[in-house]
Amino acid sequence: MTHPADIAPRVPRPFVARALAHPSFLLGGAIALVVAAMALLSFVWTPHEAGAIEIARKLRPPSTEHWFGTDQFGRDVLSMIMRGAVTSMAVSFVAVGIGVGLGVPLGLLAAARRGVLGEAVMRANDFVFAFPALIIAIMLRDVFGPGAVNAMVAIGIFNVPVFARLAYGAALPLWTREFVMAARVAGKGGALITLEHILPNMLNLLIVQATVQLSLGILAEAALSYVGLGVQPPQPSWGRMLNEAQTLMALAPRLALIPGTAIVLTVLGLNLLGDGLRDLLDPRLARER
Amino acid sequence: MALLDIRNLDLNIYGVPVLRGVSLSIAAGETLGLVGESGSGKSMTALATMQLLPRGASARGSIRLDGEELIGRDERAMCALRGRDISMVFQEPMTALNPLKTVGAQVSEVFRLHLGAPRAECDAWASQVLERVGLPPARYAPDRYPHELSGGQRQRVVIAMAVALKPKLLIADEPTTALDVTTQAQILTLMRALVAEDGASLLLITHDLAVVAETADRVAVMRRGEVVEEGETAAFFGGMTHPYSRALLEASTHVPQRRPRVAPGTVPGTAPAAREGGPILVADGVVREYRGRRAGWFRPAGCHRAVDAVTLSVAPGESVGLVGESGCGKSTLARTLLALEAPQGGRILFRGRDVSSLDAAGIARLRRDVQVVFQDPYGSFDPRHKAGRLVAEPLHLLRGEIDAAERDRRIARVLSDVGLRPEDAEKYPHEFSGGQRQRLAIARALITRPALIVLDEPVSALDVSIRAQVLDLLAELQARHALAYLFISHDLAVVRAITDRVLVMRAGIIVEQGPTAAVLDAPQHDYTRTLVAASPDLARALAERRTRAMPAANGRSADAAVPSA
Amino acid sequence: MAHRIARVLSLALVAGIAGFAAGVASAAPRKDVTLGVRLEPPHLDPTAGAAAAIGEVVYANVFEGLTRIDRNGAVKPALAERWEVSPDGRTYTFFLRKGVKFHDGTDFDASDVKFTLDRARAADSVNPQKGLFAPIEAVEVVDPATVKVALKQPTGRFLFDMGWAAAVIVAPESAADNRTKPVGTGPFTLATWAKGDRIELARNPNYWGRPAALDKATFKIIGDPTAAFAALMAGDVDAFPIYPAPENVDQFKADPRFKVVVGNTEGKTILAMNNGRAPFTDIRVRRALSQAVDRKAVIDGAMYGYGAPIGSHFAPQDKGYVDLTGRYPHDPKAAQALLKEAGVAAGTRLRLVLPPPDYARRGGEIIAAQLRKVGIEAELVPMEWAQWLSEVFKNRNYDLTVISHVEPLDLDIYARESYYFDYKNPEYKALYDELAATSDEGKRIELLKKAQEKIADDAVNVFLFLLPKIGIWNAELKGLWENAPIPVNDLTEVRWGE
Amino acid sequence: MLAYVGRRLLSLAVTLAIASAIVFTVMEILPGDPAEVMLGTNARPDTLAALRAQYGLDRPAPERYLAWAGGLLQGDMGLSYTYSVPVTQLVAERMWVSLPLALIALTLTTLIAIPVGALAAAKRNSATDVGVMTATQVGIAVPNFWFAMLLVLVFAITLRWLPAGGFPGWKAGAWPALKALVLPAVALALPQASILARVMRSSLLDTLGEDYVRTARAKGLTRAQTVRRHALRNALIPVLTIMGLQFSFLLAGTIIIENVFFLPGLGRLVFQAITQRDLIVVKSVVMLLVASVVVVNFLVEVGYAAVDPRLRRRV
Repeated sequence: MTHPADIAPRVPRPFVARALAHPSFLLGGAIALVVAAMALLSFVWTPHEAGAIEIARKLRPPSTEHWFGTDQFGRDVLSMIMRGAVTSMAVSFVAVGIGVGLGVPLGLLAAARRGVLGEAVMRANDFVFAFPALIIAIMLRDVFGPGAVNAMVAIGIFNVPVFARLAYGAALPLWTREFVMAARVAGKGGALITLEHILPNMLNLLIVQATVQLSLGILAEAALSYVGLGVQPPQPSWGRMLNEAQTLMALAPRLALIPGTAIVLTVLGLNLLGDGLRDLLDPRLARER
Repeated sequence: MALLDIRNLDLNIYGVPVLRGVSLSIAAGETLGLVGESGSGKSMTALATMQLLPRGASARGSIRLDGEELIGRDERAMCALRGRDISMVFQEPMTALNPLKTVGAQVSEVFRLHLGAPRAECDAWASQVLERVGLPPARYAPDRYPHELSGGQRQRVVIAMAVALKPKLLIADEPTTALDVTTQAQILTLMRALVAEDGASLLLITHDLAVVAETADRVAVMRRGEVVEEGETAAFFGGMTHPYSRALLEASTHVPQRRPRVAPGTVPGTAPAAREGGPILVADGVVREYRGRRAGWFRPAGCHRAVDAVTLSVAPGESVGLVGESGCGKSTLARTLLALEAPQGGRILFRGRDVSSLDAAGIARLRRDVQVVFQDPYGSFDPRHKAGRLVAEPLHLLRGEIDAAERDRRIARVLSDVGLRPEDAEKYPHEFSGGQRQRLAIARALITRPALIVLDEPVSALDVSIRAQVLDLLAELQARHALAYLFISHDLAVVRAITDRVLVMRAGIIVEQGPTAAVLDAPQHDYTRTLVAASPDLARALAERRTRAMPAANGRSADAAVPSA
Repeated sequence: MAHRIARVLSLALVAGIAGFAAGVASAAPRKDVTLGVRLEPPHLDPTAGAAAAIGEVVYANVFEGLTRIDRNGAVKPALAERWEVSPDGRTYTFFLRKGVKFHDGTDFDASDVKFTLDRARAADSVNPQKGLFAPIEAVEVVDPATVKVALKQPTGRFLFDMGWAAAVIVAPESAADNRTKPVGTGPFTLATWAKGDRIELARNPNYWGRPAALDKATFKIIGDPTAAFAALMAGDVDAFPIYPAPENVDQFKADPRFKVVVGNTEGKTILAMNNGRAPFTDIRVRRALSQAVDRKAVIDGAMYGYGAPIGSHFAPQDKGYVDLTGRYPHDPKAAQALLKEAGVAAGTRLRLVLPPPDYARRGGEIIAAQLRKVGIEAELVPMEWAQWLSEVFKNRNYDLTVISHVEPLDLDIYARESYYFDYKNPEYKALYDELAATSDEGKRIELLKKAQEKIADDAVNVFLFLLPKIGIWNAELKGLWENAPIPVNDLTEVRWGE
Repeated sequence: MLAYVGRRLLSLAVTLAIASAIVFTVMEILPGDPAEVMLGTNARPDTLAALRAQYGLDRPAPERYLAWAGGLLQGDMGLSYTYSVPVTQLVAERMWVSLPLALIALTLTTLIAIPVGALAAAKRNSATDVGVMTATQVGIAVPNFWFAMLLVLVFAITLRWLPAGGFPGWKAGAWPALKALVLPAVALALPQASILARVMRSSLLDTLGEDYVRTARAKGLTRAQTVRRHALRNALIPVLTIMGLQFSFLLAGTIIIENVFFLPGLGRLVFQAITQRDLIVVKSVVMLLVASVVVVNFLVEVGYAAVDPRLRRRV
């Protein structure tokens, strides 16, 4: 049948114009920007010294001096939240970096070579998937000691198969496309074709997935820190703030509510951003898969 | 009074006008052929009649069935009408059936829905209808799933659902376009017989004038959302008035001007490659197999032989056609000949040398001399690169030999060769129309100045008018550059128009070959005969039309194809 | 917003409490009790595992020793009715109670005592406190009701040691299965153990002594402080004798349904320094740290003010205590000066290893902040027990750690060779050896004082506070221990209010 | 079909064999000694050695691996160091918490997600749809442990309707046991349900765009009938895939949630076992978890065949 798309004149509006009219992209982008700005600002300024312990002013309710109050050690919660954003973002970004850096080449290789190698790469990925992530993280902690690097590695490891699968899944149909065939007829080899045609055509997909993984990374970092596997004090972390707030739930629920809300908002923002990007970045290839 | 009466139908989709003042009518028992190229609004007219318009559509005007207005009709009432009074057959039989329900159940559902009869009774009726469309339950159990049937059989199931309740109006939207020619003929015959039996009206939507000439009582031509011409079939073909109709007819019967084939090496001014004597490419008993799934742990996997001991050769300047229905192995053979896949048996010789023994430089030489044009004008370009870069891609084979200036010169030259402007090099593929893209694809194939171009269904995806232009271009280029073509197609008319020699392929085997005119005019092999007979042919259809009474229904034999999977 | 939620919440709590109080009707005294415990014992054999959780369930309830330690930390007779010590202090003769039966019906006699002591001393012994039995030279069964124990040298605290959970008497018939099916002589027997949830004890009808007032006692394992809070508030548990979250104590104090008893333990919480490793080989550095740490802030921050400050490795309630808390007053400036003098550069990085308990994790964070003020960057390294034991305790691979020493009267650890804080001082060793060989009470006290002062002088560790025993229980419940000289839940005297 | 199942089973076995080797090796590297944990700070070297000998920890690693792996094959998971009971018994006890929890959570997830997703798809772009999409977007962003804390705050501490943690055991009666599982199951289910509802919605939307849906409409089925009779089952196929994947997330989630609620389940068992260096328990339970993920994914694949006749013959 004739698709409406064939009838409607295709006049792609400029990206910026479409982006500015996309509500979830705008909202998501705004939230992500606020969090990022907060994180950056915390390097030069926080309302109080982040993580500075002063027992005498512990558990103060919110006031003009401490907007979000103070915690059980008298630390300013707002400053901790601001600096915690740095931790969340840093861990998540590096973890996604690990996933992209290792996973995408693996997936591309598997798709370019197929056969035994491709099969082996994909099997290895399934294998990582089957392991309970948290247990791996605990063991990593016990072998290497807890800390930000560990959290990055632990989350990164589980990003590898995600990106490998994505790259493989996206590359495979691309390899059967006629323009790839044409490139082969033009005498180009697997590596060159991957670089010139396969990778650029899955870039949007990767960007969208990276945004999603970024938000998952923030959740994962929070979870790891919550069970004591993430970054260590005095480096503030939203997840650890939740952990510390747990016994104070009856006394000062705000200590649990504030960092939790920060996590939810950040993740929500990134997810909205990802959804928006999915819509905005050329969706043709994604649909054709 | 007309059974279906469409008056001044305007249709907008998200504010974009799609139909403008369309007026059509179909009398009871009449068949109306609705013709037009893609995007002309044929399908939307049909969907408007069914009141199954896509999201964002708004219709104005009037559509009356038996005098009753359909536009703005209550959805519940429309549901009662659909499938009982009007029904529809769609283009793509492979996806038109629910994969998770048996065909029997899907046909039976029509009865259950509209008659509310008990299941057993409906199932029995369903069996009867399936028998009527040529799927006798004894041979094609109704508890089969769609994937167990071939495309033609599936289309029969869709037709069974459509005619189950003997509707007053049957709408068929390109019902045979997705089918092979032989099946296409059977399905058309079946549909003609069914509407004749039931005295139903038929709205047949197609892009193929030959089909219309064979089937329709009256013809309407649509273009850009408007009906440009309408008339009784014979009169229509006799004296079209609208220039567009005429152009359409011209394009449908178009035969490009070709210079007579010349012996290799005798034409002055041809490319040097053409003078080297001997065939450019030879396939010698080529076998290409795909491993099937293993049947068991200890049994070897079954093999599917896509190409079975095929021998052919292409001489310089020659135009060879390769004809066959979908799945016969044409494209696999093409990929093997292009050295994109290695044959499991036999040899491929490039200028006398076995391709498997070629070194990298030899392969590069082969690629320079043998280029390719694919079917899909949308899929054969990386959407992220500009036309210039895309066209120049094969120059990768000449790296080190030519400089940037030469590269730009060549891009400009091939672009103008194929009728585009050198400035078009700065555009992206989506800025070109389908026909222009196919020109780009040809330009890309030309840029290394090859001796042979493999054309894999190069015009199948194009509308008739564009198709004619591209065929003209191919003929002209062949003459100008002394190119050899290996022209792969399922369309006999196209092959007849552009090739000197033709090979007919079926299930991996070449069943017949010879000079094109000889093979197509006097086929020797049964299969070729079937193929030729089944191919829609406007001239023949018009001739038959004059002498034909309504034929008896002979659609009771199911098509020969074996179930897939 | 958070503030308002907190207010709403506390209103809700008050309302709930009122409702609860109204619902409680007075009836005949209950015969059962449910105690909350934080940790589940890995198994129930105190002679084969060090976990305090084992003793918290079975000591004095299921298993009994020759002697027992009472709620004040004093040695009392148990299975040994009385004893005689030879004048040279090397032979102990225990006169056993008669008519005592194990839970499985077998008789208790001298051979069981010999079996128990020999088993704990044997080469393949897995007794966590094997050291307690090291002084024993021989065990001799005189008659079924008399056992003579010969020691290699006089051991002042032998009777006390025999009162530990690891020294309870077991029977040869059942010893191997005690981990899952404990068979002792105590007033309670094990009824059920729903792993991960609770352990139920039932009254032993054949008990030799005064029968327990309770028919049934349930130890409910509630690891989460929040759940502990909720369980107490909801009345799911009658008592939490060792309540894990000092932050909630004020809420219980304000509630008349509960009795909050803050007692003491023997848990001397210290910031241990690796004396064998630079910069702590230098006494000035150790003293600087002692001055850099603000004990009060640590107690306020980590323990919400509960916990008595200590100035040496000695619990204030124990005989011979000297208050040395003023020895190194909090003075960051002085500390900084001392560090400078010792050549410790500002910004020196040290590893502060923290085992899992809250006091360590919280205290460590506060201490790190205090050290930062005097120019020492303490990197916090949290560890699970397993790692702490091998990294810190065994391999001494650490700079600083926060830990609580819960064994009573354990000044001996400062005299041990290559103990984890690696304190090597021949003077102290001589002092301790003298103390160990002394039985005279007055002399002992004098020596104890000297030892405490010596440790404090040398600033072996930074002495922080005594771990409090925060007990919270139903105001009607009587007889639970207020202090914890050893970590146990003795139920023999527990009953519901008269 | 049988051959396919056989082949898959073989690869499943290979996967598990490799997994066992990895798990064992990781355990070997893990610092810390179970005997030290058991015997504490006053333990003497000879006591530790005796305990290690009792556990067989003094034997060489390959021998221990073979003994352990061989035992696993016969269904013998060894004897827990800390608890001194067979690991199988521990696992069996804990399973009665974890499995019901996972099943309740999965049921909740499905019961919420499928209708909600279907509703949103059927009423595409309506206020309902927008509401569902917003709610699920938030649901995905909520960390389940935080949600668990909030549930405790509201339902356990403030309202006191449900326990804040712990598990009374099934012997205490089905109702108290279920009550203890309600909050953890809800905490686990919410984020998963959000994801699944979105998958369901987009899958159903995709399906509704299929040609056969149009065919069904042309037959005279109403929109609702089309969704019910034709689209729903087709849309469930991708949903099934996601549910298979979610099972492993659910397992991971169970570990955290069991620790938040102090439920004596498998997750908590393995968590404690790691800290106590009860390595035999860790090894065996991790293997069990890996196996269950692998097996569930296998079952999901076989499940496709049940839903989709196209795969029945081919697989």
